[in-house]
Parts: sequence; C-alpha cells; structure tokens
Amino acid sequence: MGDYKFAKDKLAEVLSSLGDYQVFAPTPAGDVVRFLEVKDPAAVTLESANSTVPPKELMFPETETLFKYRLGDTGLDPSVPDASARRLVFGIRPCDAMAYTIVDNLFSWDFTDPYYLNRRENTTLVGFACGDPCANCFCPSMGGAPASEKGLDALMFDLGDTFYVKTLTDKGDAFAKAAGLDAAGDAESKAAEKQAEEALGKVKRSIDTAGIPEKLPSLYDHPFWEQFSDRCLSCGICTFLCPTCHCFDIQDEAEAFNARRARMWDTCMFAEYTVHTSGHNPRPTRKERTRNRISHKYSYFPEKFDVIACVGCGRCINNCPVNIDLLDILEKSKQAEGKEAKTA
Amino acid sequence: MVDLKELQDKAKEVISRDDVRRLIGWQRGTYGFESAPIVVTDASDADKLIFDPTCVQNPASFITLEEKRPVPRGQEPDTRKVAVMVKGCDSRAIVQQLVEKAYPRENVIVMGMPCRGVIDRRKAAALFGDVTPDEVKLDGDKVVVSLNSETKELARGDILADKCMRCRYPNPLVSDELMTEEVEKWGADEFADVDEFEKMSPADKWKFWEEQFSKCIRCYSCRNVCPMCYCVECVVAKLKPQWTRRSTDISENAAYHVQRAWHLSGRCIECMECQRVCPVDIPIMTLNRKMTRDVKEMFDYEPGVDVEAEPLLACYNPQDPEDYIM
Amino acid sequence: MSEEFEPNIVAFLCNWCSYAGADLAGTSRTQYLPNIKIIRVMCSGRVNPLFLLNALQQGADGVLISGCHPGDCHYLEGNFYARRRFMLMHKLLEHVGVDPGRVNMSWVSASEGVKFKDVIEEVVTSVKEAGPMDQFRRRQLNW
Amino acid sequence: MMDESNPYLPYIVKVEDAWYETPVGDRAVKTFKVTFEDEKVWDTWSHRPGNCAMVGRLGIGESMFCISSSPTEEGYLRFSIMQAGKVTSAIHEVDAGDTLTVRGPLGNSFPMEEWEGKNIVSIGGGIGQAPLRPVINYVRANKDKYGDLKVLYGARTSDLHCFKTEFDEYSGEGTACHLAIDVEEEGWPHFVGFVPDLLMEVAPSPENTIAVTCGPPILIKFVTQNLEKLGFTPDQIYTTLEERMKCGIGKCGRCNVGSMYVCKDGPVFSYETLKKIPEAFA
Repeated sequence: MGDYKFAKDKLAEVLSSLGDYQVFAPTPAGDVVRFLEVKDPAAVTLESANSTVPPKELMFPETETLFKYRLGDTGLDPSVPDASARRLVFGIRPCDAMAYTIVDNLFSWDFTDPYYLNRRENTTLVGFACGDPCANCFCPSMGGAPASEKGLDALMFDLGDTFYVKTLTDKGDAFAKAAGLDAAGDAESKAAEKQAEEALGKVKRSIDTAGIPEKLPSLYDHPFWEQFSDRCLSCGICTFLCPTCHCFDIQDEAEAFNARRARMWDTCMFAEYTVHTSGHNPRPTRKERTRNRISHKYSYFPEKFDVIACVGCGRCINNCPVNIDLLDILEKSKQAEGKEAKTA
Repeated sequence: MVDLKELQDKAKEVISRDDVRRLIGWQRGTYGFESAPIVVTDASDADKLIFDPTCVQNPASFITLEEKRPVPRGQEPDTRKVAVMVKGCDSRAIVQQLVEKAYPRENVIVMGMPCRGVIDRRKAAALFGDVTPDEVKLDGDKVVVSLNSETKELARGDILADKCMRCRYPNPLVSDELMTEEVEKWGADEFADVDEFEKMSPADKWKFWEEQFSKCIRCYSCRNVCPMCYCVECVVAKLKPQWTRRSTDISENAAYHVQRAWHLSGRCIECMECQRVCPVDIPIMTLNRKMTRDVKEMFDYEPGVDVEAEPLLACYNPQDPEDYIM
Repeated sequence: MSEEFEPNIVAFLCNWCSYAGADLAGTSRTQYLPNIKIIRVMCSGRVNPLFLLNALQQGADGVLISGCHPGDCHYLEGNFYARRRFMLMHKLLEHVGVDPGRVNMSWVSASEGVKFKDVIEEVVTSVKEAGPMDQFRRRQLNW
Repeated sequence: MMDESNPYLPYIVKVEDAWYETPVGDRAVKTFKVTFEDEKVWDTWSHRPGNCAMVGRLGIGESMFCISSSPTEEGYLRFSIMQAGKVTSAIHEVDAGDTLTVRGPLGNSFPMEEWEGKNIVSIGGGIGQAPLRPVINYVRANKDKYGDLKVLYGARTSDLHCFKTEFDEYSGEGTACHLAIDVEEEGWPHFVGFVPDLLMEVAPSPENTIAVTCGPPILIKFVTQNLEKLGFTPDQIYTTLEERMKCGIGKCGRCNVGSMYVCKDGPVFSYETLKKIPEAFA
C-alpha cells in the first residue's frame, strides 16, 4: 500500500505499459462513454463525469454464454471465465466500485456464481476520485463518497498536471509496479485529501435513508406510487443503467447444431418479466413494477443482505426520460402515511 | 404565451367533470431543464400543470401506455374519458391513433397547446451545465432563459430541438379546445438530412449503423415511449415463436431496430421521442425519417394528419410503384 | 476464397402462382440454379417482413419474395399489400447499408416456368455481386 | 447435490417412462419418470418433499417444476408437467428413451420432521397435487411417525384428475380420500363442487393437524380462508407458491414475493409467513 504518481501526459504510456493485463477504461463510443477494452490508449477519456453504461457490464455482461453444447449431444461445455486471468479496470468511479461490493452479496449468496465471481477475482480496480460530482449524485447518503475507497484496489486523484495514485491492496500494488509509477510524497496525498473533502462538499443532493427499509413494506397499497408509475414508460433505462441491478434472463439459443445457454440483463420494469405461462401476471401494471423496483433496492435487498442496493450514482435520475426521480420517490415515501402490512 | 393560471383553472374544470377520469399534461421536473408528464386524477393536482418550452414529452403516449387491470366480476369497466394536452406534433400521434382505431374519438378530450418549440435537453446541458433555470420562455425569435436572476437570450436554433426548427404543424391538428391562439407556421421539411445520409455508400452506411446498433442495450425505451407502439404484446417479447432473441449482439440489435423502423413506416409522426429518450444516443430517427420521406414520395402519404385516412399498409393503390420488382 | 461464392437464397413463393411456376420449370425440365431454398406460403401477402429479416439473420445471403402478377392474386389483393410492404422494407434495408440486390421481389405466374428460371438467375447474379451476407448474420454461435 | 462450482450446469437425465395423466391436448399433464445418465449422481443426490428442480430440454430452455416423487421412492425422479408454454410444450414431445436436463434439488421443503406425530391433511386442486404427492408418499412410507392422513383432491372434470390410480391405492391402505369435480358428471360417486366446499364438507379437525394445500391461486385463497374457519391457525397451514423463474438459485431476481425469493426461500411457505407478505397473493 503506497503512494504513487504519474504525469498527466503520461497517461497513454501508463496504459500501454500494462501489457500483462486486459485493460478496460472509459472510452467514447459515439456520443456516450462506456468501459471498453483499451485498444488505443489515446482514445481513453477521463474527462466525463461517469460512463453512461455502468461498468457492471465488465463483471456481469449484457449477454454472456453460460455453456455451449451441440444439439443431439449431451456434452456441455461451460464458458466459465478464467479466475486467474489478469484484468484491470482503469478509471472506475468510486460509486461503481462500491456497487460491486453490494452485488457480491447476491452472487455469493448460498449458491456461488462462478461467472461473476471469477471475473471479480481476476480484476484489479483502479478507481478515479470525483473532483466534480454531477447534478444528481448522492453517494454520501448511500455510504459512499466522491473519493470512497470501498471495493477499490487503488484510487487515483486528478491533481492538475499529475495523477496521484494511492494503492489500497496487493492487487493495487501490483498495478503500480507493472505501470512503473513514481513514488509520491506528502504534498500529493495532502492535496488529494483536500480535494476529496472539497468534492464531498460539492455533492448537491442527499437523502436520509434511516427508516426507509422498514417503512416501504407498509406502503404496499399506498396510492403515492401512482404519482410516479402513471408516467413510467416501463422501459429498462433505470435498471439497465443501474450499477447494482443484477436481474437476468436465461435463454437457450440454437443455430443449426450449435447451441448455447446464455444469460442476459433483464429488468423488473418489463411486463413480461414476471408473467406466468398461464397469462397471469402478479405485477400487471406499472404501479406494481415501480413499487417492486424501489422496494427491492431499498427494502428487500437490505432485509436480506443488510445493505441498500443503491450507490447514489444518479444514473437512473439522469437518464429517465420522464423524470422519475428516485430521491423524489424516497422523500414522498417518507411523507406518505404508512399502515400495517395488509393481511390477505 | 399561455397564462398558467388560466390553463390550470381550465384543467381543474375538465378533471372535475363526472365523465373525465384522468388528465395528462406536464409538470415541472425535479432538476435542470427537465419537465415531467403528469397524470392528474384529482383537481387539487391541477395546480402542478405547466406549459413552457421544457415540455418535451408527448402526452399522447400515455393514453396507450395505460395498462388496464381486469375488471372484477360484477363491476362495470370505467369508461370515463381521458383528457390530454397536446402540442402540434403530439396531436399527430392522436390523429394516427384514431386512424388506427386505437380508441374511439369520444374517449379522449384533446386540449390543444399551440407551440413554438421545445428545448433539447442535450443542447441545454451543453450550454448551461448542471443548473436549474428559473424560467424558460420563448420571446419572439429568442429563447429567454432566466437563471439566478440573470436572463440569457439565445437564438432558437441554439437550444430548441431540431424537430422544432423544421416543424410544419405547430398547431394541434385535432383538438376539442385550443388553450391559446394559434401560432404562425415557420418550418419546412426538405429532408435534407436524409438526402445527406443517402450519399453514403452501402458499406459506409453499414459501418455507421453497426457502430450505432452495437451500443444498444435493448432497454426498449424507444419502443415504450412511442405513441404508435402500443401492441398488446410486442413481437420482440414473444417466445413462441421467438423472432428476435433477447441476447444483445449486432445481429439481434440490428434486427430489432429494422423491425421497429419498419413497423413505424407510414405511422411515425415524428415527435422524435424515441431519439430523445435513448440513453446511448442512437440516432433512431434517421431510420424513421427515411421511411417518412419515402412513404411521402412513393405513396403520397403522410401519417397523422388526416383522421379519415386509411392506415398506409392496410390499403393499396393498384398503381403503386414497383420499380424493383422483377 | 478460391472457390467461387455460391449464395444461399431463401425464396418465399406463393402457392398459387410462383410455386406452381417453379413446379412448371421443374416438370418442363427448365433447369434453374440450385442456390434457392424454397419456402411455400399461401400468398405473398402472408410473408411477414420478419421472415425476411430472420432469413438474413440465419445465414441467407439474399431473399426472394414471389407472388402472382398484380390483379391475379388468388385472394384478390394480397400481392398489392405485399408490394407496398416490401417496397418499404427494401428501402429501409438499403438505408442501413444492406445491399439492395439482396432483397428481391418478382411476379411469376403458374405458366411462367421460363420466367422463373430467369428470375432466379437474375437474383443469384445480384446476390453474388453483393457477396456473402455477414452484416447482421447471427455470429455468436460460430464455434 | 448440485455441481458446487457451477450451479448453472444441469444433469442429463434419461426418461425411463412417460405417460399422460390427463387426456392429450392443450394443457395436458404428462408425467416423466427419469434417472440420471451418470449413475454416480445418485450418490450425492438427496431431495425432500417440496423440493423443486429445473427441468429442461437442451436447445429450448428450462423451467421450474416440483419433484413429484417422494425421496422414499428410490432410484428415479418423477415430474408431472402441464403443457402450457414454450418449454413445457417441448418437454411434452419427449418420450421414454429421450433425454432431458435436471438442475436441482432447489428451494426449501416441507418440514416433515417437525410434523412428526401430527395428522396431515392434503388439499389439492388440478396440477397442484404434484407437490403434495411426495408429502403423501412420504407419510405413507413412514406411517408410524405420523398420525392420520387425509387426502382431499379436486379438478374440473374426472378426466382432469391427476394420479387417478393412486387415490385407489391410498384408500386401499385405509387413507381417507375425498375426491371432487366441479361440475356434475354421470356416474361420479364422489363430491361435486369446488375444493374449498369439499373441505367444509369433510371438515377435518384442526387438533394436532397440519394442512398442506396447493392449486391455482384462487383455490389456495379460499382453502386457507376455510381452514381458518375450521379453526386452523396460520402456522398449521402450509402451501407452495409459484412464480416465473429463470435461475432457480436466488440470483436472477424475478421470483421475489416481498424480500423472499420463491426459488430459494420457498416454494414452501407457512401461511403465517405469507400473511406478512401482501405480494404473495398478487
């Protein structure tokens, strides 16, 4: 665990010196920023506040093959990622790194999920502290911070001309060594601390989550959900772009004799998510689906894993086309008059 | 300019009627240049209604988005009307929904809002960053943004959505009552962007779309926000037969987008909502506008302007062009 | 590729005219190119544009939709609807960069065995020119 | 137990025997008796009444079904599956000699040990008898440990009764069997009416008794209501729930009712637990 630094103009050099790793970094893809494998270090951008699509896709890809097989044959060929591969995510924001630590609970609960966990194990996370949180960030309310170290192997600060890198784990040290970073002194670490503190003060939005997990179940039948669900499009933006949303679908796909079983992101906002084969849908309208999304994040998940499934990255607020504002829902839920859960 | 008080009072009057179930309009958003659709069911909520250039969403979408629960045995279905506030472009959606007989005309009360343009939140964010304006209004040829007791005047093209710059229907084409006076038309649409795109070679076109389609995360917001996408079960959600797979890759993404654009050919009313909502900025309207242009050229048909028209693909003309048919 | 490219073409033929035309070509020993895989449908109006997309996804290099001549439809007007539909699909696919030579439509009546052969030749030539379809063919299972 | 390292990998099973429980057609019920292709799986396999498993066909997909054989029936597993959607239709095409995939056992099970010494009432409707069958067979195989066993079962018509022959077997052993059909049929000697009404007719005593019920949601709703009328307390009533499922191991998220994942924390719930979750009856 040490302090390192490198000059800003050496960024491309540092990235190309990581030959041992498969490196992912925020890269513009058209007009949006996404974590892509670094092919050209010059294309990497650290300018954007955060990637549009969260880096959860690096551990839990949009579509991933579980196993392959040939039709008519019973041999199954699992596509489990290699746990000993070396992958590195460069420039991940602290909120997204913290999201991994939350989702870990789910994928290691009871049955372990080798696909997700192997990737987690083989990946080094080099974070990038936020100097300038965006309009809808509220990470401090969720136990994070613009310079939170949760889940990270190293944390990088932008100090004008140089990047100061603080390594936090052995994996982080290995990265610093591989990249050949220079040692940093007290001046840099002081500056970083100051920046972290300032950034914390710049976070505009907040929510006091105390009592919410306990209260939400009592609002099961409450009409206040309709204020939001009435204008919900029932699309997948809020959940697909959420770094902690982890629901998926499993489908078999066959082409001639080659086939695979794959899993892909799915969202509780789609009507077909819960519909039974009989046609009965336990969540028939957007009211139930909106309620489930919020309750799952803020009540069901904490009940099971003791942590709220939200990191305050603000993506669901930023990207909602009809301005369904998570914080607004939570505030209204606090004001709403709850009642004891209805007995059937 | 619309007098908000008058608008809200009118809305109150409408929603208080016994035969009106809900009223769809716009309300102030929670941050930045956002506005949000609002479904008013109680007169007390009518005070939240606004109308200004931030009101981008198409309320007509919410007529068909509403999911009906099964009516419990012994109860009558709620047949009360839906009132909806529409801008010029939004009203075309209602016309087209009526053409397709999505619901009977008497089920909706259309409150027309002649409109001189709405802002593009991406342009606004680029200009102003993460701030919340106090007021946005149109004043003559300028857009006036009040911000921290300062006012900034902008040329309309700098902040208004592209669709507004070429708008040909600023006044609602269908309405029971206009809330303000009709505005003067200004736009013309020559489909220059389509012509420009068509100059590309097939290989270049595919290169462009391959990059765009690869970004798609299949959140289906473009489908859900579309006032014309109201099938009870979308073909991409069907499992039996499963035409489009749920996995995201270039093949399925391309198939989805081509299907979507095809299904909207002769139906797209160019409210541009699909492109606005796309979280990964796919220029979806480039496909739709091509179809709109071709439909107009080949079949002399424009969707969403005439309630009496027949849906394009539900009719034919023996003299239809067939130049590529062998 | 040293071998000449032999395209796979999926042909949707209407039961009453084009399929009978293909039959006639067969019985009268008019040889047509073997690149086409025929799918018989009751009417060209039955062909959903999804079929076409799906054929291209599943590895077809080109598609042919063939029906009765305008006015001769067994169901009176099915081919008129099909004509509009595929005109639009043709234009749309062209716009996303699919070579227009891949999407073909023809009118072949039950008595036009020779025309059927000619149409197939023309389609094969145009698809050959366009080359293998690998734009949105399903690739994830090539292993 | 399942492959610890990769819970998504199914076992390949051979269908030993398959037969229709109800007339062939839409929504028919077919029972499959399967064994593992790799016999070694039996060494580590153990399931309990109430457990589920993902049954699938390669190339089509898999769905969650309860294991309808009791662990006391050794050497095979049984699944009774109603044809409804994509996967079940594909499974129905399978016959003896073909292969299927099984991933399990999944979920929780009925607390059979806790119930020792008590009377058991099984109340089933339609295909809902499938999860109750292992309970009945388990109790029959361990007669000395349990009190009185009562079986109540109904379906729309006598044709649609699943496990028809087995009820005679139960009665032959002295188990009280009460059968019902919804509408009058010629020559039907038993009760005519809905299962909740049958329950009131039979009126089992709540004393030292556990009631287990499964069937369509509407049946569960009215049966529990009637059981309460008969004096059963919520902790004496057990049922199994179903939701759409994909992973079966508490990851994919869709089967939650409240904070419970039906695939992992269920499918067996006591009515006492369910009462606290409004969504359970959605």
